[in-house]
Amino acid sequence: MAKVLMKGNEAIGEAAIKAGCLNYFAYPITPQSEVAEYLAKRLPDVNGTFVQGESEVAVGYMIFGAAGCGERVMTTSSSPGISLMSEALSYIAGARCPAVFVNIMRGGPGLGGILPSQGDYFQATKGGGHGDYHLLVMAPEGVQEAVEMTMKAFPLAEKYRGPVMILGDGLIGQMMEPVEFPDNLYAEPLNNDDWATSGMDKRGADKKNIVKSLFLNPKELNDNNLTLKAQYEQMKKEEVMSEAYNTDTDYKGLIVSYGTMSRVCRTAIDTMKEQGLEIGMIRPKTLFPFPEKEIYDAAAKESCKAVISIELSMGQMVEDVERCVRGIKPVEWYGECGGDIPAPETIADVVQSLLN
Amino acid sequence: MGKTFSKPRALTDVPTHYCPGCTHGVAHRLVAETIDELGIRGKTVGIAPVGCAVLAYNYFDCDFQEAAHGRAPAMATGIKRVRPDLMVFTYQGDGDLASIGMGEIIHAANRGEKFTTIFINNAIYGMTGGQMAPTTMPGQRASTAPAGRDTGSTGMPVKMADLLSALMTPAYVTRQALLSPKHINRAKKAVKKAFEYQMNNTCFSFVELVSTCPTNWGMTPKDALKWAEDTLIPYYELGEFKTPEPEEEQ
Amino acid sequence: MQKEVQFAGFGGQGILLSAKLLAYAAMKQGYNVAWIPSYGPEMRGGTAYCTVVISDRLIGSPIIKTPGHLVAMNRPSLEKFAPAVKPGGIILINSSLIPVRSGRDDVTELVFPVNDVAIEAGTVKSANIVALSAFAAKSGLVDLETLRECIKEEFASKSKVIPINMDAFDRGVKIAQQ
Amino acid sequence: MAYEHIIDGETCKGCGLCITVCPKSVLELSDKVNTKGHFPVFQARPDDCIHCTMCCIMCPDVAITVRETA
Repeated sequence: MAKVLMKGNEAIGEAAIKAGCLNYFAYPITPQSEVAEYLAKRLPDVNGTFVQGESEVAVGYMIFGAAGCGERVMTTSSSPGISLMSEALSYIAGARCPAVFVNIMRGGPGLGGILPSQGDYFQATKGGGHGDYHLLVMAPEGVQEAVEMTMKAFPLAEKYRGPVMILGDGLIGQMMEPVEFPDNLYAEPLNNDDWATSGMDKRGADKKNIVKSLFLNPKELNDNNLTLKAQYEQMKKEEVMSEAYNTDTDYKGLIVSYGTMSRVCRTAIDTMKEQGLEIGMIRPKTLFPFPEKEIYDAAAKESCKAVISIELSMGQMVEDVERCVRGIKPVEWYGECGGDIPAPETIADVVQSLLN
Repeated sequence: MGKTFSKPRALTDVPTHYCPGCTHGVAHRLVAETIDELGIRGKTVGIAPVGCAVLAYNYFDCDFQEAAHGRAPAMATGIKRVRPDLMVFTYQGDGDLASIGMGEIIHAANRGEKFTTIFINNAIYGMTGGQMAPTTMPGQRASTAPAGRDTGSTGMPVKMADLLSALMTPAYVTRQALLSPKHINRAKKAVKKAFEYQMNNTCFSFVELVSTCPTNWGMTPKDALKWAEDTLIPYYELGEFKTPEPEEEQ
Repeated sequence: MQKEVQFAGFGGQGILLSAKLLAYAAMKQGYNVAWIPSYGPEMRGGTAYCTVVISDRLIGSPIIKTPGHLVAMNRPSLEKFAPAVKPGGIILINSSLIPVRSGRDDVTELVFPVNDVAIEAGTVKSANIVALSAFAAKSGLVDLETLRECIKEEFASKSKVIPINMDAFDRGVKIAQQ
Repeated sequence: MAYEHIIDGETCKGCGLCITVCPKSVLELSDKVNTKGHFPVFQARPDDCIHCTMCCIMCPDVAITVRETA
């Protein structure tokens, strides 16, 4: 397929369709409203469903209801909207339904601002809603990767019967880049006759299915949580994605950075290289599961004096980086979160001063 | 045959956890009988609320989802929009529907979502232990209104059927009661009508059922019927507030 | 090779579109491109800024503090962005609306009344195309024929405006080549 | 036609609503407790039953069945 020039938000919408998701529920919020605008126009062409919910709270449950029927379904929002959907996310995780949530992050807390941010790292990877659950979180660095991750998200959600989140920032949503929609990322939906409320007639069954997150019996609840736990462990074995940059050198420092921020770091690394300073980078593509081993191994390299987590937040991912580095090297942090993405020169200065 | 009476197929044999004399069981039966009579058990998805009917999925023998407090209409929207061939109903109480879920019900109704809502109005929060509901009567005691509901600070009870019938979109809005065999027979007709409208692809249908809560009202089941008849019915007027027919005839 | 072009003006001038067309043409020529709008609160105030990055390598930072070139369609844009342009770059100044110059002596200024030229072509709405084609001709960043095809594609659904835009395009090119 | 009137003493919670609506005063609460701890209703005067099903309609626990026997 030929490359097309698309905005991240629109590309995510098209990627969902290409992934076989024809059901979309959303509530407008900057900087991701273009997804809804795009799909409102595009879904009727493919006999799809779009409902603009009355709130993100309601949208969360529209997703839950549709997912409970075993249909592919997606919503997109931005930080404050995801907070409102977090209630449903917890229920969906508890009820074990596959669904895809896209968060095109803006600044916070509160209304914050509408510019790019990575301030929802904790919310995405550590919970957000209540209870013992995780989302499988993928963080694209650009429009092409946003497309690929969106397409992968549906089969992953079905494999683990749980919510998957694409965590981008405002720039990923607003930027246009050339994209291709790879055919090989489409996967047929898994059979869900054993759990989805698809109607007994459709399944040719006489046994009802119940989609619920309520387990009043302590043992049943514990078992449900053990099932979830086992799945998160499986994700850690099978779904970790990361990318190494300039790590075949004797790098003096190791950057850990993701999404838009990692691109700025890449340019900074190129600049520093020209000036004779080698810096490596590990870019987590999945934030949960986190590339623990990759970061540890890269930090362990003898030439590496320090690890620096660079984020568009006030130090969230750095806690995971510290955990992975296990004290073998000092872990530093740099970040900005007002919405102004630091320039490569700023990053180069910061890295150089932290290493001296 | 007219007098033969037994448990409908769409109810399981699981004994309900409802208190003695609670009319939830009656409402369950009416819905289950309707499902049987329309032959739709294999394509029905019910949605349980948070409230006393939270375990409704154990009592109905059809597919069920369980929503968060108040969110059932949003969930039903999700189901019905992606699977218009399914018959979808929400079963909600007054704390769930008229308080925390007011936004969801109003908007689902106003979008004309093609599902049916069964709304149990017993003027109190049952499951959490008798707290004041938006439907609690003036002066009625509740655990969070120990001196009785003070309308000066909490407003007047919300009349959901009246409120929803003020919307232009919904097709069928009715309020019935479960306080006597006569009421119940009428309520049955209303429930069946609501499901039939849904079957015919007519938009949103809403059946409010005035019910009792003997336990939290602190009354015997018999007295509860009497109190509801004397106190609730004059305020929560019974009848059909909105039907699709007049428009269809035009 | 990496080149960055900042397009700036006020809402309604077609800033985002001309930036997109440049990115599109560059993409068709096989370059990596990124079109980065400014969507911050200032956008609500009626201004529109957009950066296009064109590179033969993978594009790293989409954050461009010092663009290679600037297309300034109104005065606040010129004043805001002219100081940041890299030495040796081109600054296009729409003199129909901007009575001043960049004050830079290390850049190439391309100064002409973009709006007036567009009006000559038939409508002031085509000012963005005039500016785009003039900038493209002056900078040589993209092939002019490819760019022309991109414009035709963009307006494919409103084919009656294509001739005006083609005329606008030619006028812009001609001025740049003078 | 003959009808059989069966009360499931285990499902019955002894709320007594059926007694309230029975036009012939057929039903009474038993003094024998069931396994759930309720005193279920029983047909004290079965011969008076006219099989009107009022009790069935009112019963919240669907504990009463009326069946045609002939």
